[in-house]
Amino acid sequence: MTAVLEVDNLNAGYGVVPVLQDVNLTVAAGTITAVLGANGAGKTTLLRTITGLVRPTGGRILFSGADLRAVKVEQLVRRGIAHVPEGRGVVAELTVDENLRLGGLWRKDKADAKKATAEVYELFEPLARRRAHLGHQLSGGERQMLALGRALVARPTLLLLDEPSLGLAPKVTAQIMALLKRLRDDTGLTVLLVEQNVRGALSIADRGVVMSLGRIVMSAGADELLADDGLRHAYLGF
Amino acid sequence: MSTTKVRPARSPISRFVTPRPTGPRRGSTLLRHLLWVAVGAVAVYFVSYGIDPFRNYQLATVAAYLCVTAGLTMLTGLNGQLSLGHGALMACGAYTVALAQNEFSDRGVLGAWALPVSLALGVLVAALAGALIGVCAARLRGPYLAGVTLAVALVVPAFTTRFAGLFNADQGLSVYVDPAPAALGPYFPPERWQAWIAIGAAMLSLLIVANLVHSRYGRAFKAVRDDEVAAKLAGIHVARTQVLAFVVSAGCAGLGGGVLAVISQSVSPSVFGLTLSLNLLLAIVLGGLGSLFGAAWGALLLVLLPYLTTQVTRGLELSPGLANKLEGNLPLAIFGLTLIIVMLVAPGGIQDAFRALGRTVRRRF
Amino acid sequence: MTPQHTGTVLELRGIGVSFGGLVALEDVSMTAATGTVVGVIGPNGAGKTTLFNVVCGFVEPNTGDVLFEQRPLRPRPHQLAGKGIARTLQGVGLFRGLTVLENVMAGATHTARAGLVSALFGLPRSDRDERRLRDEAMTVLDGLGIADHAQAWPGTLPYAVGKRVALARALVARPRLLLLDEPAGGLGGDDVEELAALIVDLPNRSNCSVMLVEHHMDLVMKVCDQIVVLDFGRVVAAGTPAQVRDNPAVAEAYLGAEVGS
Amino acid sequence: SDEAPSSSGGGTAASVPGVTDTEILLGTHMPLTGPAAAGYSKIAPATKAYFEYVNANGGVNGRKIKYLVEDDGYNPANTQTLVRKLVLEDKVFAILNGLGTPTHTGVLDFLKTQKVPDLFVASGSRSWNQPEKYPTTFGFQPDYTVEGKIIADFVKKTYPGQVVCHMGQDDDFGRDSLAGVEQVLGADGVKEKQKYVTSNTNITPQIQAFKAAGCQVVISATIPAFTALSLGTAAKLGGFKPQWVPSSVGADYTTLSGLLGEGKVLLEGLVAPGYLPVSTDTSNPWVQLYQKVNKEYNGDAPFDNNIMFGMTVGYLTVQALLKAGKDLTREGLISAVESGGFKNAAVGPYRYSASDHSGIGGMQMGRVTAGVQAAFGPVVQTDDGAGPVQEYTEAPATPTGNGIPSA
Amino acid sequence: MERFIFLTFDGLSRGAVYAAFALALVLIWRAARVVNFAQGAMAVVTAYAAYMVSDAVGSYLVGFLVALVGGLLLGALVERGLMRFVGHANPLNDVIVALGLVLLLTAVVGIIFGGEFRAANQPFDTSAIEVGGVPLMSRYDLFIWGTVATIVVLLALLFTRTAVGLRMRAAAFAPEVSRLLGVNVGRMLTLGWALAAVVGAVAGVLILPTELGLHPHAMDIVFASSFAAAIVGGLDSPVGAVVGGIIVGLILSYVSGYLGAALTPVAVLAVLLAVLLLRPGGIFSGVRARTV
Ligand SMILES: Nc1ncnc2c1ncn2[C@@H]1O[C@H](COP(=O)(O)OP(=O)(O)OP(=O)(O)O)[C@@H](O)[C@H]1O
Ligand SMILES: Nc1ncnc2c1ncn2[C@@H]1O[C@H](COP(=O)(O)OP(=O)(O)OP(=O)(O)O)[C@@H](O)[C@H]1O
Ligand SMILES: CC(C)C[C@H](N)C(=O)O
Ligand SMILES: [Mg+2]
Ligand SMILES: [Mg+2]
Repeated sequence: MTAVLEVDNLNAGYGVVPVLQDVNLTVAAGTITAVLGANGAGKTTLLRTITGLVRPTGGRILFSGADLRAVKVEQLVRRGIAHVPEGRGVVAELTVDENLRLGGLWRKDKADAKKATAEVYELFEPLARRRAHLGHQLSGGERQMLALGRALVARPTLLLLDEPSLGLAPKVTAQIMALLKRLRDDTGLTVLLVEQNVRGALSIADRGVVMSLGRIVMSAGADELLADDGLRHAYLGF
Repeated sequence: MSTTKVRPARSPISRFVTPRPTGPRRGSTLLRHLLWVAVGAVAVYFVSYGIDPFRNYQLATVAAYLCVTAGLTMLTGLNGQLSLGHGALMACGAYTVALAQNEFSDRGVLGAWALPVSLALGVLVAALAGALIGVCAARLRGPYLAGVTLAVALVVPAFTTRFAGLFNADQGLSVYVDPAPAALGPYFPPERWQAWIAIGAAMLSLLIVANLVHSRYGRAFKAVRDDEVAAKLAGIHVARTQVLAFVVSAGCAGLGGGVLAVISQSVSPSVFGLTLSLNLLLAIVLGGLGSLFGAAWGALLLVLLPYLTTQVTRGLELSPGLANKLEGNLPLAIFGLTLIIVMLVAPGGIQDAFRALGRTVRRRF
Repeated sequence: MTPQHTGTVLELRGIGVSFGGLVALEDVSMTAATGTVVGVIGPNGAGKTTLFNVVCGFVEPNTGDVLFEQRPLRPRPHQLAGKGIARTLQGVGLFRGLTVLENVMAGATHTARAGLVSALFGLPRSDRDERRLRDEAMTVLDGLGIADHAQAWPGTLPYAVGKRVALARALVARPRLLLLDEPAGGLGGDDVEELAALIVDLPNRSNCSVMLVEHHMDLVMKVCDQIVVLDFGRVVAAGTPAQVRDNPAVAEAYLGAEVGS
Repeated sequence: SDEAPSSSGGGTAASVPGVTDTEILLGTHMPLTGPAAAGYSKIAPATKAYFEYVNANGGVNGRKIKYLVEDDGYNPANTQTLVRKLVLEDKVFAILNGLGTPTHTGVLDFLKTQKVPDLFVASGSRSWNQPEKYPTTFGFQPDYTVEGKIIADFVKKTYPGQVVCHMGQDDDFGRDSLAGVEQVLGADGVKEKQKYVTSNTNITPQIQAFKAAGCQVVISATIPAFTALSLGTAAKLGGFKPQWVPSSVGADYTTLSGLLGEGKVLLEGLVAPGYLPVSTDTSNPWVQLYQKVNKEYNGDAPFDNNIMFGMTVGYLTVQALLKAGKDLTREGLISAVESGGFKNAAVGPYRYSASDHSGIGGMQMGRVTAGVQAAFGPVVQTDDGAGPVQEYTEAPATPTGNGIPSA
Repeated sequence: MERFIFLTFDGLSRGAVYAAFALALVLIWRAARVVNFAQGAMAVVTAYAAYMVSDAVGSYLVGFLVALVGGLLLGALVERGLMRFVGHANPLNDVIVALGLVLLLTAVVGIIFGGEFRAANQPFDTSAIEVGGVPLMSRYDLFIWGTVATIVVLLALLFTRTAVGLRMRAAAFAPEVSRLLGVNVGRMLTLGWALAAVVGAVAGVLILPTELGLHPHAMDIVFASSFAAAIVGGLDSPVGAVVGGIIVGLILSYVSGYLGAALTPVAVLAVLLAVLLLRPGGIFSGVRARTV
């Protein structure tokens, strides 16, 4: 398997406060990697640095061999990277429909974008009932669905998800995990999944990496992590 | 509330006001602030002796503006309410003082008490007007509040023209002011006396605003600015808090307007037009929004910047043809350019820039 | 200490809410017994937050009544704290321009005694009041184990600490009913455990009943005495955690097939 | 720090503020920028140019005049600061020709306390003529009431029996003008009275009211922009063409035709009074002199009535300074002005005396014919009270040799 | 009655003027979430350019085109060269910089062209067409209304039907998320400023002949009235701008006609309060935002 994403000695922070310290990470194509760790470990910062929302202070990020630091944020989606940020970023003043359209705007294949939208409505049936509602009218979970659906409309090859299960009903969380698994298996989608729902994430992930205080302290196969009680206790606390 | 970590309900102003710790401190708030005021007053007292009458007049003007910017920075910086109409509130204070002073002098009942009474009346009238506007403002946000207060800024001439018998329309009124007390000696420059009056008022205004900011009301102001929903849940009456902020800052504006009337011995509507209101806003933002030191910088800037730009261009030797074009316009262009540059270089205002500088210096050494 | 009420702390009768054409709540009735933890669960968009909003007065119901401690309640958000009801918001919802300590002090605004005049002139009365509020706030922060952060700005806090500060701000008002909207959202495993311990303790320690909206099933099942299940704005099930878990309708609409456990 | 009075009128020549052996420092406040600057911004440069001309020819009693012009943007707040700066910091000898009623009103009390001569205020308000209250302040142009009376007298004689109406700016300008007009025509001599404010450029409702009232003559106390707007608006309303008689403030042909562009044909037949020769009357010796000075010392700015105004103020000032003598003091200057008897470009008499601080008291009507504004008829004079409007018969003055007054 | 009809039509033609300029304010608000206090000064700059060119060439149309192109360039320039570097998260800094720009532009115009009024050209007869002896609207007024209607339709199409419109709105509301979705936020802002400046420039060229003429401060008063119009209608709604323009135009005309011109500012304030106290987001504001 080839590496889609390679993170080399990445350093980043906010102002003078360093957060990420020498982070190394390789994500193979067509796999799901779960990024785990306590609150404040730097998971969100890692994803934001990968997509250029936070400027790295050192290190490299390679996507399919190309250095991402030279790529503008708005070009990422054209290269196949979608990022569902923490806090979702639903455009509150646009309708559900417009939010979804936004996801497919960059695409040449309008017909497929339409089709993808239809699929999202099928998947997240509450959204279908609220097409004309504005983003801010939605419930917390509905917004999460919308953000996820919007990323799917973009049909990415690499999907960065920041706590997608936050605020979602268990049933929907399960559906999403299943969907990610299916997309990986059927379309070769690569996923970098930040989750607090450790068991849910590891149940579909190929690999798990654990972050602590801005460093990656552990990286192992998901099965291994789940199976090895010692590792689990030490790093994941259960 | 839904689970978004980004919350739209808060005033956008809260995003850029640099917070400073203002938790309750030991000792008495009043004594601590009085100490500050006393130090400031004594310093200015000596300064007023060291400078010539025109500088004293400038000092008095700075102080008059400071009365206003102190209240405005609390309203806009700490409570998140934008006002483009504080010039009109100053007019309330100024006209009240003018009418009261002239009335006192017509009846020959002037004394040391007269001026304070007039100023107090001015504060009262402005605060009442502020209450009226504040009640409306509490329902409005962002540009809608800006629009309404802008309309407020524009009504002053209409009132003075409509009730020309009282306010004498565009021409305005002259204001009777007692000369400096004889005890100060026959050659005591009136400008120095005016500076004292103005400084006294500014100190009072600062004292009140500082006290308020450090009380639970100040906390409520910021809470309302940051998150109205959370503020309500914390037991804060949002609308009442906003009206209170408006009233207090209007009172400060009334005081500033009254002082301005006293030191210029005249009032007329175009003094208090939109330009003044915009200048006040400019002052608090350039000075550093939400901080009383920023308000002081702003007041200083309001007086010094136009003065300096004119002085800078004064020295140029130009041919008459060119001079005719540049005179007046060049200082304005420089003034505009300065605003832009300061905003780009120090987006948090002067006070913030100094604070950042201080931090850097401290870190270095 | 507030008198111990026996019976119900909160009762909702036939609450109905609609937004335009959308029915968010329909004929919702439920009671929360004093000294208990009541969970409200249901699919996304079922109306849980809306239900809280009705109790808090952010949303006016089209039908139905709210009774707090057996008396009719016409809720107005800013009066709740004074009446003995507190609520945390989902997310964090702290005042970013106030320190942690001030955030918590703000929560006790309704207990302040000093008036405007003493504030304007910085009179000792106001200072005393402030010191009392600060002491109370510090006590609560201490109780939650985050007193170290008292002088910090909310923006610099780890997420879990922020959520605790929000909880402290609610608790400092000494509520008799606490509404928690997804308090575990975004928290890691350890933090959820601690939260659970805290919630279970609230009725005994602080004489405070709790209503809880949460999608974190482990937490819900662990801490709730009673659970109400909403779906499409209607109550579809109610009972003890065990009863609810075994209810096939709930499993179908809400829980689905649990992943990974 | 010095405990001496910040300024005083008395003392020896050496201690007179703004006066040295080689220089006399004068200051003014003018709108050089802002909405009110149109036209007025040309006045001070013209005065300055005339002073330069005088300086180049030896100055006044060997002293050169330095003229500090401060831009107040027609904002009284600025005026108050700038005049204090001129007096307290620059220590000018006198304030000259400060422009505008609301602006200058705000500094009267200050100038009085400081005993600074406040000469030839550029506005027709009657406030400048209060010798007991403001002993150092003097007006210049005929006040708006005088002008109103003169216009009304002309209208009464020239258009008998016609329906007369009045358009006035909603301040002292319009109010005093109307008072003068009604003084002559009687309170019911004016059929329709309308007001405008400069902050509202839609005056169609007012003009339509004139039309509906059947006005045949409209006397207007309007600034140039609103004179032009009135004429233009009237023309749009179904060819409503009354005889317009605007105040001299708003009747400069050069300014008006610039405002109207292609619509300047509307100015044909416009009648308005003036207190100075018309700037386009190149046969007038004053115009010739001022054009020469304008060319040499004012960058050859487009010559109009504002320049005439500025130069005349300069000329009058030099006359007054000369009259005050070599030992220049502030009191001396004030007595010099009060002693009166000035004759220059002004068509009517200066009325200065110890009890009268108003300025020029006479005016002559002018008419636009074939695109040229020219004076006609007699010079008439009156006062701002109930006095009659009479002919002024003294012969017009001409400039002396090189155009610099001599003592 | 005749007076009332006259004042109504007068108000409508003034309303068109305010509507035209309010549209520019709405556009920039939708595109960048700022109230552009420099809009008036920018329109003055383009109007001077148009005036110079049309005077030199002798064609109104060419001048009009110059205003269009000039607006496009000036708007883009102001965004690229200035506004971009102002912290956009901060509405007040935008306001201050815009005020600085107003001073700068006005002064520069004053230096280059002087402070005198100049007549502004107009393509049509401005004499009012009379019906039954009452002068109603001029052909020029109709021309303004036609232009305003065209702009409204184009704007509505832009925002609701086109991808660019959607991108512009998204970029304004949520810049970061928009970038993640492939929207070039910087370009959208430039475009928004450029388009707004074009609308402002057109409005300026249309308005000036009905005002006192060309002058560095020619748009000051128009700005205030148009801002009022825009917020009465709701800053987010182009249709609102037009309705707001009509309301403000009518009120000003009635008040001038019946109560006296001096009272018009009071009337504007009264209208603002009357409307905004009932609908704090303007007449055409959307659904109240859900805050909890
Ligand atoms: N904008 C910011 N400015 C300053 N510090 C920040 C900022 N955002 C995050 N931090 C700090 O950086 C550190 C890492 O934060 P990050 O959000 O990446 O953690 P995380 O692992 O995603 O945590 P969580 O599980 O709570 O989302 C934390 O200590 C946080 O306080
Ligand atoms: N102000 C509003 N305007 C329009 N619709 C609203 C409003 N508030 C809530 N809704 C709708 O009502 C329904 C219930 O919303 P609510 O927020 O109560 O759901 P919830 O049960 O809390 O969901 P979640 O678990 O996702 O937070 C949702 O479909 C939502 O879109
Ligand atoms: C002649 C002008 C200076 C008059 C001016 N309108 C004023 O009275 O203020
Ligand atoms: Mg995170
Ligand atoms: Mg919810």
